[in-house]
Amino acid sequence: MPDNWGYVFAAYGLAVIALGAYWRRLARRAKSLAGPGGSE
Amino acid sequence: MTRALGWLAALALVIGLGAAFGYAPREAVQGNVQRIMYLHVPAVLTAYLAFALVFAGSLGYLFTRRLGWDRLAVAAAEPGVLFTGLTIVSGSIWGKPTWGTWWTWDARLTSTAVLFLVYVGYLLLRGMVDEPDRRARYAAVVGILGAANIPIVHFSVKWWRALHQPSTILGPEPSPIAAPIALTLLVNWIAFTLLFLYFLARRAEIARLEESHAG
Amino acid sequence: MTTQRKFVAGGLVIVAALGYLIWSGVTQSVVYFVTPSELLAAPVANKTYRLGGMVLPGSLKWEPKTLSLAFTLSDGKGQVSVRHRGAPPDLFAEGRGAVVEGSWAREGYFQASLILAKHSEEYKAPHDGADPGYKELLRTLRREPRTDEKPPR
Amino acid sequence: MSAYLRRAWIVVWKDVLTERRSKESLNALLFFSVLLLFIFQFALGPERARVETALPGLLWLGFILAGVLGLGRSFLVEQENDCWEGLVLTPGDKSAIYLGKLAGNVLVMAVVEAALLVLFPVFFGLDLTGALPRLVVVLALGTLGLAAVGTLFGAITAQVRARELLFPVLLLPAQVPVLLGAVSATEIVLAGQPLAEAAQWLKLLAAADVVYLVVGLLTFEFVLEGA
Repeated sequence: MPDNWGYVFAAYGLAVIALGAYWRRLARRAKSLAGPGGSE
Repeated sequence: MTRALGWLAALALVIGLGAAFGYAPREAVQGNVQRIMYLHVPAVLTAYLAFALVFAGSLGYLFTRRLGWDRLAVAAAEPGVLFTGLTIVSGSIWGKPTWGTWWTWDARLTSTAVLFLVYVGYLLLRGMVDEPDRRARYAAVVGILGAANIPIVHFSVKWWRALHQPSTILGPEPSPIAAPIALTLLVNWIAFTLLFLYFLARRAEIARLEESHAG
Repeated sequence: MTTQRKFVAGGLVIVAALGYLIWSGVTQSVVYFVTPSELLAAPVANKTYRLGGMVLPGSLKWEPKTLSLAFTLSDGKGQVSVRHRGAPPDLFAEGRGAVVEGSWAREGYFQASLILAKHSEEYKAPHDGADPGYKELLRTLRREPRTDEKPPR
Repeated sequence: MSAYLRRAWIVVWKDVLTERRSKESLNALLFFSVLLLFIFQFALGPERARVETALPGLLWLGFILAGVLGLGRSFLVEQENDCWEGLVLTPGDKSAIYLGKLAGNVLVMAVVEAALLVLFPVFFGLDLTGALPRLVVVLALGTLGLAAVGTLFGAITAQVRARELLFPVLLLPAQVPVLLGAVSATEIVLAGQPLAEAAQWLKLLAAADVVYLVVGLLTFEFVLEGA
């Protein structure tokens, strides 16, 4: 049975990217709303 | 409070990741590729939790007309869609080397895909309405129909992929699963749930700020 | 009627309808693939089947140059020879379970268009990993209504 | 006839009268169905066997596409004719309006389906007469489910931006069970088998109809509130 580490890292890598992107999106939206003179 | 939750989630994720790669053994049949399970299964469980909260928020809003319920619904729906997407992608990556295909119209895969599409539609609808009360009402109606639809979708796809043939029904029994693997799953499940709760709190806070800016 | 009462009444109707659906689904016996002996009992040429069984040890022939794969699926009672073009998935091996989608050719073999390796829902640490007998294997294959096993929860 | 049903009936009657005078929706829908037949024919080619295997799917594809156009319009008409306020101000239980609109939509769908069922055999050289009575049962159950959700979502999307896009995006995923059930049952019926063979699918469709109808009746008043 080959190990297929490539698949494992691809799966975890994509998950880290997706979760990180969502986290950053939330942080940016919160900042733009809470900051002084927050637009919207 | 939210900040503490965030750090707790981060800590749990690090432990979970360590367990998935350091503690859990190499699976006997599948080899190391089975480690995708520690991402795949917690993600789907978290998504189910999220959609249950969307349903609760939708019902709560229609009963009380308090926007707090609507904030719960949207704050759960966004990460819910994210985790469903992760489930599908990680499952696909797991499926390729083990089953030999990225995607197959299997009952469970199909119903997860439908779930994803329903809640993407839910979020799209929310994006098209600006007034908070009207948005909350429409979204709640779609959220309730979506939730009531889940069992129907489940059975329709299950029967769709079945071949009719009389056969002996074998009763379900607990699947044998090695203790270290089960424990690693549990740790990762807790970590994902914490992360989801952190996202939920952040997103609900953003929704609250948006309403106070608009109003 | 107040909104609350209406929702409770409506909710009960919905639960009843879904309950009926679940109940009628449980009483219905469905399988997700036919076994070799079932197929051999009444094969219909060119009809699409899903066929599941164990890859008979010693039957697997794989020619990487022409991408042609041939093997025999067995359920202990019947044996069906299967042909396929393309590389097999990693988990596909002799003595393991597999489900193939395809059709019964008139010439007496099964032409597969898709091969799905099945893994049982057991997740084992390496030391207790004895290969399950094929009876055990067929049992795990058949028990769960998922054609290609997703991991257990 | 109770007041509730009378109010539902008034909505149906109003829509039928409007449609009879203007004929704007139905004519276009019928023409659209004919166009669909052309497209199916071009897509599949002249081979009879291919058409026959694909027929259950094609029929429902036609119904669904016509439904997406027709159902999406049903509340838009009110919006365009400034009748929305009138509906909102109607006294009494708003679900009567839903029921009326639903009945009207089922009627429109039935006309389109009848047209397709006449045109399909003509264009593709098929004979459906033997299966017709059983087919009607499947059609009735499937159409009710499609229209129940379509009416509810149509009322929602009539008042939002990008409605033409949003309506199918919301409706189609929700209709996966109806589509699967209806296509599978139609397949069984067209193969000449009795309805009992399709019992499981008919049960699924019936349960879906009940659930959609109840959700629609319960939640419609929240959709119809002042926009």
